[in-house]
Amino acid sequence: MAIFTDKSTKLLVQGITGRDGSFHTREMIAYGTQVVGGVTPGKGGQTFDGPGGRKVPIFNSMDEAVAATGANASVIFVPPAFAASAIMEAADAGISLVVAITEGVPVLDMTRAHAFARDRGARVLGPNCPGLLTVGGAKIGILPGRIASPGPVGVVSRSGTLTYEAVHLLTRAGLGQTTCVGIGGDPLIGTNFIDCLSAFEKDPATEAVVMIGEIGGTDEQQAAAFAKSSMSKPVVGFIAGQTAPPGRRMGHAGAIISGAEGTALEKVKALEASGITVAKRPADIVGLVKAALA
Amino acid sequence: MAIFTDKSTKLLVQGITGRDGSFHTREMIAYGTQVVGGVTPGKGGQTFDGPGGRKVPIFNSMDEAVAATGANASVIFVPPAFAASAIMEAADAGISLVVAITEGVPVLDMTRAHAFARDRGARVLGPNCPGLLTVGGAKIGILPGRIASPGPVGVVSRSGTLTYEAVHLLTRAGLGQTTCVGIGGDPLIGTNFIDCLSAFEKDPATEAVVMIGEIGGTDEQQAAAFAKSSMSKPVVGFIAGQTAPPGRRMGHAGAIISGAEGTALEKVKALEASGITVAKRPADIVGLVKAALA
Amino acid sequence: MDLHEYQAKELFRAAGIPVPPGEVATTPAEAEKLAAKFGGTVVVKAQVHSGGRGKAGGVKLAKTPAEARAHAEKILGMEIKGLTVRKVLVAPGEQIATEAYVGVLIDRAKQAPVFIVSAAGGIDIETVAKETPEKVRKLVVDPRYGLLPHQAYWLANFLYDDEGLIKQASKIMSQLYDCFVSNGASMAEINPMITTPSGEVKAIDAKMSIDDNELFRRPEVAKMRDTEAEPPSEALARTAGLSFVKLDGNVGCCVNGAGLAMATMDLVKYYGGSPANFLDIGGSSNPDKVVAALQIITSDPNVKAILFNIFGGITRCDDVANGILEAMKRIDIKPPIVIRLTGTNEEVALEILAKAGFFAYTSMDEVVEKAVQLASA
Amino acid sequence: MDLHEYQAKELFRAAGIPVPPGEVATTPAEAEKLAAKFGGTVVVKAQVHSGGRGKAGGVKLAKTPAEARAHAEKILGMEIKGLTVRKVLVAPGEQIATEAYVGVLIDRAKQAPVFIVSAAGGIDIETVAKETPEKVRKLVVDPRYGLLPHQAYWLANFLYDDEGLIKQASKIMSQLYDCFVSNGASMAEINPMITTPSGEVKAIDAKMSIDDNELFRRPEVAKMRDTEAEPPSEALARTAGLSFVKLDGNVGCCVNGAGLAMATMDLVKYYGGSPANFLDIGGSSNPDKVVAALQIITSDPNVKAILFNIFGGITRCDDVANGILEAMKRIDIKPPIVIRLTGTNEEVALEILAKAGFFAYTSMDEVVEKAVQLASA
Repeated sequence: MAIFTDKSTKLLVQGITGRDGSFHTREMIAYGTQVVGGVTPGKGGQTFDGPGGRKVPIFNSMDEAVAATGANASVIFVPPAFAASAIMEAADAGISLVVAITEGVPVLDMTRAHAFARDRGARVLGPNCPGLLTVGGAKIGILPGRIASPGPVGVVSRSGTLTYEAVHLLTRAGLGQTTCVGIGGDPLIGTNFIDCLSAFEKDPATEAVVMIGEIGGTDEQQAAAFAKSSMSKPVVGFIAGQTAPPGRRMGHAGAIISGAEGTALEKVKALEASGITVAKRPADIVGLVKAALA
Repeated sequence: MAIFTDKSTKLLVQGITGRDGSFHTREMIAYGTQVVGGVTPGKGGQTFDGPGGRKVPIFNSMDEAVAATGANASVIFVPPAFAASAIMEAADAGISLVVAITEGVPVLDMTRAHAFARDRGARVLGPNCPGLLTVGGAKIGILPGRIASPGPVGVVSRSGTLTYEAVHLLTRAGLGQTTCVGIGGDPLIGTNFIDCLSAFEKDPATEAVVMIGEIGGTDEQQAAAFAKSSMSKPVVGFIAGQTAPPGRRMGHAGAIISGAEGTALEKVKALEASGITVAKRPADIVGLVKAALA
Repeated sequence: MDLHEYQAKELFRAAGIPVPPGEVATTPAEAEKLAAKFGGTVVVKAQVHSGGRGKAGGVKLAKTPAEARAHAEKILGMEIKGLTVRKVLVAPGEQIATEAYVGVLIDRAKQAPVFIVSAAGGIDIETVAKETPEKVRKLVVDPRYGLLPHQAYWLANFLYDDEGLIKQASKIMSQLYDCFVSNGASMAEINPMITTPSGEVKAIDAKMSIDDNELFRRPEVAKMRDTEAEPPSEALARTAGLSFVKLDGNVGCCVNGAGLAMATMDLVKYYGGSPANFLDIGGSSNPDKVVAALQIITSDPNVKAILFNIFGGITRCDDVANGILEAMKRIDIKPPIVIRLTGTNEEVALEILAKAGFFAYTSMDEVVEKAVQLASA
Repeated sequence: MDLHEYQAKELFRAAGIPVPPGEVATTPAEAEKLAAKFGGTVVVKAQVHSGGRGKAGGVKLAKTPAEARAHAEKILGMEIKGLTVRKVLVAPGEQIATEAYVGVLIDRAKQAPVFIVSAAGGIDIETVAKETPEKVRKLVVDPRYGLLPHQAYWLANFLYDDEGLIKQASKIMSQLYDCFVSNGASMAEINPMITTPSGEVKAIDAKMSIDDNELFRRPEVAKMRDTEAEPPSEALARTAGLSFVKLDGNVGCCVNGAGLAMATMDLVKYYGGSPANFLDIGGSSNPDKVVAALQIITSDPNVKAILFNIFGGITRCDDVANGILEAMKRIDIKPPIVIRLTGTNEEVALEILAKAGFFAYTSMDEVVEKAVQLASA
């Protein structure tokens, strides 16, 4: 079991013929993900060569691709100028999970795209996220599959490589994962901590959750309140950015401390006040998860 | 009993200080409608003098008016340029029934206003409609109260004065009414025949329904199909515009035959095919209703 | 308000839609001059608010300026579906590889603009939609978002396989939608939208109707109204704030309310007569409107009897009565007038009319029957 | 990207918002000339990307051109919160009856623009919102509809009682929203929005930030970037496509991924050190980026040790290793470098580094501890 995806997930790749799109399509197929098609306007009718001689049909539009393949998920690798439009196209075509990897999508574009996806009942993950990895099931996005191993821990994070770090540490310590989700570093993301915590709570295979936050916004605080009120499973936290100065954007568009609430200190306080144990450094996550599972 | 409104309906008048607004506010109060306030920007704090020394408070905005009065319905008499905005303001303020009397509202304005009202869960009646009259309860709009009398007939119509004619004939024949609704002559109206038929079907006091249609669109056809599939109560129909030439707008913006489907003949056929008896002239409505109630 | 082809093309051009050049001529000499200016083959097209111009002989190709002049000579003054041609559009002939249809109008049920496209262009879309629905693609535009890029692509992709053509057509879809919305249109059509042998997509015909209710906020579009293209009686009615449609019967009708006006016309027919017009004096009961209404009705020589059917609500019966008497003073009304008044201030009205020697009915059936009798007498 | 007050005012004016005149001077002489041109009392305002200019002495009234010159003399070159003032805005003094605050920014939770207005203008809105929330009115704008007229009125009505002022302010709200959206802003503020004794509403200060992700489609706004207003290292980083923030520690950090970069800085502190910077080389592993990163880090004289922390995913460890070696050739790097590489192509990378005499760690804790040791040695 896992959250949002499983072996039956049928995936389309929007921007399959681009540099990143083609590279990661091969990686996803190699991991075992059912990539049923790709979309690149003007290349409809062509075929994408996957690993092991696998042929993936290419379509001009999501509408055609969904009609032909019965896909229920898509992953977006198109350039920032077209990413919001690609999200809306996917939602309009009836896709229920849209994973937007693209970084640098204008925020105002996303105000409309998120509203549109909500209107159409589609879940968006991201944008500017590494995607999600259901261990032994489907890999949607760019999380490196080899660092994960099956087990009882759910991982949710606003970061990419910091997630790899945490998953790597867990795996090395023999603590496997159900699903690892990178929710993305943008200010406006489609799926937040609470959505993931709620899904992990419902997932019978998940026994503990690692939640990796960072400075900016108040999502972690709200997630902490949710964990306290609505979760029976233990949550272990980590917050990056203790040393980040206020008012400066730390890489991620969403990682900026504006006002007192967005600091790492405030977030750690909120997590601890809700009964979540917080790791002081990434390496401490392992011990805290072990303790939680004991 | 009646549909959409009753004695407990608390009404606000948008555009209460205008020529039509003030005249009809007096008429509505005289009929017994609970007019709890009016809105005219810039006249907040003033008072409108109703009949019998009744004082109606005026507010600058719907938000303030609803907060102060607990109103749940509004009627709109503002000029066409501002009518769509007034509908959205009412829906945004939490009003659940918005009756738009204004004629000449741009259709593209209404595409947005209807979408907004749907998003907010508000029912719009009109625009370009005479409103509705719950006999012995509330009069919202401009239907002349004195032509109606209490009884078992529900009346729904796209027309104004033709509705008066029908109600007048019914009353003179001793056939009283529950609620008389003018849904309006515009191409995009918020409440259609089906909404009203469905409400009359559920209203225990209504025993038969008179439905007065006209050329243009296919609302009558859809209503006929609905009556056949989902109504137990008898419906008597009348369709105006047998002699209307195609392609010409007959007064109402919505009364234009474009294509074969919008003709009176097609509509009469559809009604009769669904088991609705159709009056050849307004005066025949009375006999058909009597027969239906017998 | 319907626009002429050349006017719709102006709005299309302003929206960025590729429309070939073309200018309007009102005389054969002007047409010749334009043909010479453009050079090569030109097309001379009647500018009237009507479809089927081609079939009626209103669209002709000319290989020389002299031929253009000759065509213009024939077309100017021609009647097409009852409308007199007063202007022709002269435009260079285009090389056509394919023809498609693109239209936007308001979908009443969806309460939103709807696109209709078909690769079967240049022909009647209603017929195509009915007989071969698979040749038509429809898209309802969510007014909260406008036409989204993927939707424009989806429409264009139905028309063409070539990516270059699809991209051009997608852009035209977006431009047409913007043009539709920004001009307050109720209909906008490119028929045909052509591709040229060299791979360009162009709009070579244009049709547009503007929502009358939008004109107050768009004076520059309102100016495009061609009052010469409508019957004088309808222009007069519009100015007076009346809804009026001329018909070919002999019973003049003056009613308040559109539904009641139609029902009155129908009742005229029911009693064996034939209505001369649709006329709604509207909700206001300004006596001047009644005077204007009678002027318009009596200007139709076919009218043999005039029938008033007023159900007073906002309209006050006494105002209508006064208006009738006022009109009697100001204009010489030949046909007999029969009057039905009921509702607001009915008693006062009846008294006013009685003093002037008029009998007023209170039943619609009675007054219509009487009017039909008088007209056929 | 933050705009200067005078730039934000340009965009406001283009949107129709009433902004009093005002021009920029870069020298005291220019300031004097402008003061003479405007006549009467003028205000001389430092143009820096910082709040609290008034308190820092960066805003002064001048009654004469000579006084304006004297103020400009003091303000130009002044440091405000670490930023050097290179321009002043000279504008006529305004008669002020009342001051209000109007701002639009993006609400992360609602995923939409949000208006915040307060009649307590000219002061810090965050303080007002926290301490006296009843003095603040907020409105989340539904991006599907934009700011609706009744909403603009509702905001304006919170600020004023007079209908004339409310109407002007409503219009300004709509214009500000359009300005915000059409320029791809993430924040736009009028603080204060004043009323004059004669009943006019005006924006006398303006603040705006543009979403960096919007700049590619708005070259005219992108041109407004004041590269002089940012530290040279950050300008260089931006050109190289790196995310970089200068800090005041001595451990230079080069990391891939923003979260990991922050966690690395935090770990430096955990081990008793102090990070010299935030630096994310991003997902791509172009060796040139690594070279640029090392150039930027080594240009900081405080840096005593340089730490690489790379978790290869899209980033290939061998590319990073090659980049480091390439940089060693091209630049003279004084501080010691410690490297942690793991993930994609780790083995190849370790071999490359080993050949060049480098030891590479695979644990983040080890490498950070080592770097802190080296820096404090």
